[in-house]
Amino acid sequence: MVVGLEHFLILSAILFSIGLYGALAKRNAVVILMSIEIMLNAVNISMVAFWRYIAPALMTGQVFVIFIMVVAAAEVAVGLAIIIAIYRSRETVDAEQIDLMKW
Amino acid sequence: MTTPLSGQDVARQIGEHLPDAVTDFDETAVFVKGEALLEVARFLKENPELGFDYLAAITAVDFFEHFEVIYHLTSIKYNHSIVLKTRCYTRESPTLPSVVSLWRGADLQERDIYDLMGVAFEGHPNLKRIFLWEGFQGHPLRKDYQSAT
Amino acid sequence: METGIAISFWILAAVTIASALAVVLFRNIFHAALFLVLCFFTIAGIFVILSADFLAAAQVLIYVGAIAVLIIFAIMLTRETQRGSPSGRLRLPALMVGLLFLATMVFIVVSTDWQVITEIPDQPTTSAIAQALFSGEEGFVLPFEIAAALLLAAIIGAIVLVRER
Amino acid sequence: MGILEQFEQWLVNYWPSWAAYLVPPLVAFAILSTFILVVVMAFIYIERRGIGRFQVRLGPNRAGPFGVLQPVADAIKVLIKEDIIPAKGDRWVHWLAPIIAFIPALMIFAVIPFGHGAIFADLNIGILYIIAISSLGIIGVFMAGWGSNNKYSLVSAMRTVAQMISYEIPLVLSIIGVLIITGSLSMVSIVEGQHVPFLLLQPLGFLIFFLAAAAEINRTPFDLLEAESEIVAGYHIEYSGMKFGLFYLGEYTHAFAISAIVAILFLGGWSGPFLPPALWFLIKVFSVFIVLFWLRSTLPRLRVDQLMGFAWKCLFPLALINIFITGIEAIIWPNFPWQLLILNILIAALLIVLWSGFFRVAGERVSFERYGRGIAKGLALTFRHLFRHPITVQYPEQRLTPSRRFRGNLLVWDVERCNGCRACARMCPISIIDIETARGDKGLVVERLEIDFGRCMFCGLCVEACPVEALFMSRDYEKASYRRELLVMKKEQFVAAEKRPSAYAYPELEAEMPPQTLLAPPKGGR
Amino acid sequence: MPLKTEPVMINFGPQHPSTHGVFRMRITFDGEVIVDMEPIFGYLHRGIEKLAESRTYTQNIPYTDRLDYLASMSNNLAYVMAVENLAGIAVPERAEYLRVIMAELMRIASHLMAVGALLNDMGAFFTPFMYMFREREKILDLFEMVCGQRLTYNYMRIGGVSQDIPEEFLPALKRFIDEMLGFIDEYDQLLAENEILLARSKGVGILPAELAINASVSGPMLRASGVKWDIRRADPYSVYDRFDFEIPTGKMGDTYDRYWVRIQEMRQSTRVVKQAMEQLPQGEVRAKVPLTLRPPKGEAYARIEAPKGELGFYLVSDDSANPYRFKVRAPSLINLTVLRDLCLGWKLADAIVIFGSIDICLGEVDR
Repeated sequence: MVVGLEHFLILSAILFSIGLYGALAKRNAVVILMSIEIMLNAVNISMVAFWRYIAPALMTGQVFVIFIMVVAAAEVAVGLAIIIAIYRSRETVDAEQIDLMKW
Repeated sequence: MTTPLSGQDVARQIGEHLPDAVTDFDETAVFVKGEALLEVARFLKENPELGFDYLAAITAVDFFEHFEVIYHLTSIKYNHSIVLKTRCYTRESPTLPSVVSLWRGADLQERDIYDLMGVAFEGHPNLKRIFLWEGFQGHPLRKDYQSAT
Repeated sequence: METGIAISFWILAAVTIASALAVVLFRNIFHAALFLVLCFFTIAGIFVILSADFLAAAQVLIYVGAIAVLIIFAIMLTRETQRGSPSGRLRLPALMVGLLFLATMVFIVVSTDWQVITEIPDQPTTSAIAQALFSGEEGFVLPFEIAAALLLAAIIGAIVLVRER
Repeated sequence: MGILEQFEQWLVNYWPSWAAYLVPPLVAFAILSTFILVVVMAFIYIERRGIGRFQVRLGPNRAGPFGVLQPVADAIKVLIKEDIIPAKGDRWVHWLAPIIAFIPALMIFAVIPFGHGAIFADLNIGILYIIAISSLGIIGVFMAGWGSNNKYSLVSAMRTVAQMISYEIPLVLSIIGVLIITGSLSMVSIVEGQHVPFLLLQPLGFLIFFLAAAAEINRTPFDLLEAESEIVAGYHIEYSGMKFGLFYLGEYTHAFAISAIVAILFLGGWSGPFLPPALWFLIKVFSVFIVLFWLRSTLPRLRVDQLMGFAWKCLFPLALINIFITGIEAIIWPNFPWQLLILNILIAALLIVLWSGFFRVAGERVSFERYGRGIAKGLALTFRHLFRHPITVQYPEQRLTPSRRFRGNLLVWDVERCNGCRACARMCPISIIDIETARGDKGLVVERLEIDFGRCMFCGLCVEACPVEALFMSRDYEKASYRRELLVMKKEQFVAAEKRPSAYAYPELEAEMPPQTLLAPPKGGR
Repeated sequence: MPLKTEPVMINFGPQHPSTHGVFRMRITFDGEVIVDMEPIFGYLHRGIEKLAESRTYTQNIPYTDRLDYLASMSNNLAYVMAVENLAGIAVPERAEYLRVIMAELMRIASHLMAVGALLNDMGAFFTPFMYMFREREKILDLFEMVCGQRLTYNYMRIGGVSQDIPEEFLPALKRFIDEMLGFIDEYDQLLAENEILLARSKGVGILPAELAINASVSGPMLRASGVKWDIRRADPYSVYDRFDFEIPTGKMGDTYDRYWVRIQEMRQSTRVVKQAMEQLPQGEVRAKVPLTLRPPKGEAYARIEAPKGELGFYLVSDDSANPYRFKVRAPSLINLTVLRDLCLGWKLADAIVIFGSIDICLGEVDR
């Protein structure tokens, strides 16, 4: 059973949907962030799969993965900062209770 | 040489400021009434020529009919020393004014005397037992102390 | 050689999906975070199968080394572990959206025929990536500088947000 | 063509292809891990003996010849000890933490070249792989701190993680300086690219890497982790038995890994004139480790905030400047001639002097601006102590003769001279001598004599009080027993006991006593 | 919005690697900074003052060894001088010189122990501790040669010393004194300019001079704060007025000064011992004093400069063979009054170092 491009794409689709479910269903903000990380990683897998099977000569696939990693790191840093700031003033990280822009 | 001041002329100097404070004196010590202890101590500390800024030791001795509390004072500036004594005659709960406000060094020493000898010092920031545990009955260094055994 | 890669792919895929599910479904957040670390690690394994070695090392370094530690620090600072991570009223609709998305993606992947190139690119990718990133005309120099600026903004933003006044 | 590939070619024509593909790495892994464990055992042994020598004492020499089996004895002890899991702690996290703390230290060795072809997997991203794996240890520390459900261990886990993260950045940046010169990430090419050891070409890079690596593996002066004077034993307080063994082994394996990396990056790996390459590599690794524990035996510990300040305010900017300078040098002299080392050392010295001006402690500038001369003098002193004769006394085999007036823990009683006057019983501060006398023919005769040596404090007052010189202190000091009543000596035991009186309070006895062995005998004396 | 952290209270229990004996501190932290600190005593209270009241004056001498068990000779010296004041006994010249030699050797040994333990708390992995213990062993050898024991000497008697020194004592002492200055220079080379030691101790736990005097602190702590007060110079007892030695004083009164003062005092003590050795007269070493002495009714207070500070004995006698009241003025206990002021605002690591620099001995604190 040779491993082809479809296997990797289906794997990344499954991971993306798990992340999507987590992001939408969970109330704890930190878990939402974790799920977003899984979605980004799913995209990474598909990018590298495309580079490996479709265009090994052109390195654009890998370069895009590096940029996704940069964005993911920046997003986690700022996201966690916001969560901690909210936690400090509202004593909760429950997504449903944080629903006002100004309090 | 730390010259011990003679009890007599220190008693005379105290007598000028606080007439009825001094009860007795001998060649090295001055006996003072319990109530006037704080004013005498303040006088001895703040007076420019005496300047007793260093409290060397506080001791309590149980003479059955009275407790004697002895303060050894030294002046680091003039390098002379004096012994200040007070007596309290009540036996159940003898109390003396605390000198912690003048010399911080008296803090633990007064707690030590309260714990082992039973002489209370009112005005002391946290007068608690220092060596024995809170629930201990009696004061062991008293001559009439009967240990539990 | 081929079957070796196939076996390791199936193992890694199974572990990745299991740990991703664990991250989503576990109530104890600290365990969820640890499974997230396992998930990142296995994804690095998948990159190795796709013979993108530089990316695998970068993935371990950036995700496991930094982002996972950051998330664990956040968990420690918010001390929400008693109530864990309950799932809100949107449980069912979220599940529906997830499955719908999965179905369409699988259909698309299976139906299109990809012009696949089968031979394995085995020369090291580090120099190739560097070439692609920094070479003159068609390189990604400008996006690289913008990414640097983005990171700087993110760091300063995070510090300002969390600094104790 | 590494040894592994040759082994695979040879194996293919015997076994099926998938076996030939899988077996060599497993065999190599087995050999590698046993080799590592043996070297780690050697490291533990060398450290304990070495620190002993620095402190003018012998160090362990009981287990096996010269104490060589001491690490083995430690391992067995740790294996036997009971494994305690804290009750309310997080069982799985607690159980998993030592494994995650130990595995990365072992995985680093996959890319370390011990000789020409002797490398487990010659990845072309060698050094990047090492940095990625070494950042895994942080997760293990976190899990240990969290899983033990103990206030001290949580505080120390957070401190250690903060320290490891803030020292990882200067670690990585100082490696970039080396990479600019070699141009490739693979370890083998780094070693081959070192015609001049990078220690000389990159002095600042070496210093930063060495200090950051020392902090990464929690060695003094950054050993915040087991700051026993502060937070007792750091995050592995709640660990005992094999789990603590794993942590202990992990610490030394990480130290071995770091010394190996320093040897490869800065001292030229296996290249060396006459000796075989693998031997050169081991010599360099052991010398780096000796410097590591030489530091440990001399320097006190930095406080938490000073530690962080040192990383961010001193190592990080210096690493950036180092990369900047190496970059310029790469443009001007692309092939890095060896004369460059003079320039680099000058720049490094200048930078350290300028940068240490930043350090201000409590309003008074710490004398860093004398560029660490104090630390150097301290190190020189401990080095000189290596050549001094250790003063350890091997007790049971080697016995010191006590002083002539030694007050040993026994009394010598002379029945004839004693006239039963009970002066000694009255003089004893804790009255442990009880004597019963009866009227004998010429005066009192002692019927019963009991001295309780369990309570005696050997003050010697009874010996001084005896008017007829019947009581002596003894010169032996090994009287002990497991039951208190055996310590009470009766009259018959005194009579039967072998008399070895000491000359305490009897100066005339001193003549025939052996002289006391002194730690520093007088000049010309014994 | 401040970060809400409630203060954490940690028990620096009686059983802890760096509390020099059974001493307990209840420290309250806010984050890493100390907010409140309360010392708890009494774990080593044996009631020596009560025991002494039912023993004769000579029988109390072994008990004074157990007060500050790291400086037993100084305890003996202080107690014996108090009894001599009480009973008016003259001590022969040779005994006075021997007492000075023993007291100064004891000061060196106690300071070696103090500085070694302080460095150990700072994290230097036992190396300075081992070097200083090597010198301390030599001093203990000398003491064993003279009085037969290494820790509880019971060497001094009322009216002199228990025995004269053996003839091989002086050459061994001479060798030790000549080497000691070399060893102290070695400690300076190892520690005095060590940047990490400076970073950990300069400016940490500053004790201002007037607070030191007000809190009746004594010994190296007082002199480190710049107060030139040493009883050997201010109120010379026994034959101290015949030797010349300086009194080292610090400038800022921080942990580094306390460390520096102790090192300098070791140098001065070696000078005193050298001079005492040269001027050692011949003669008998003990005045004729009955073993069960009955001093006249009265009271006496004698104080000496013990290694830890001003050690005083206050004795009241009532014509019987046992002291009526036996009070010890323990320098370690009184030096602890300022521990709280020194530690507030610093971190846990500093509190350990400050506590180490105060150098207390629990036997003397809890009596």
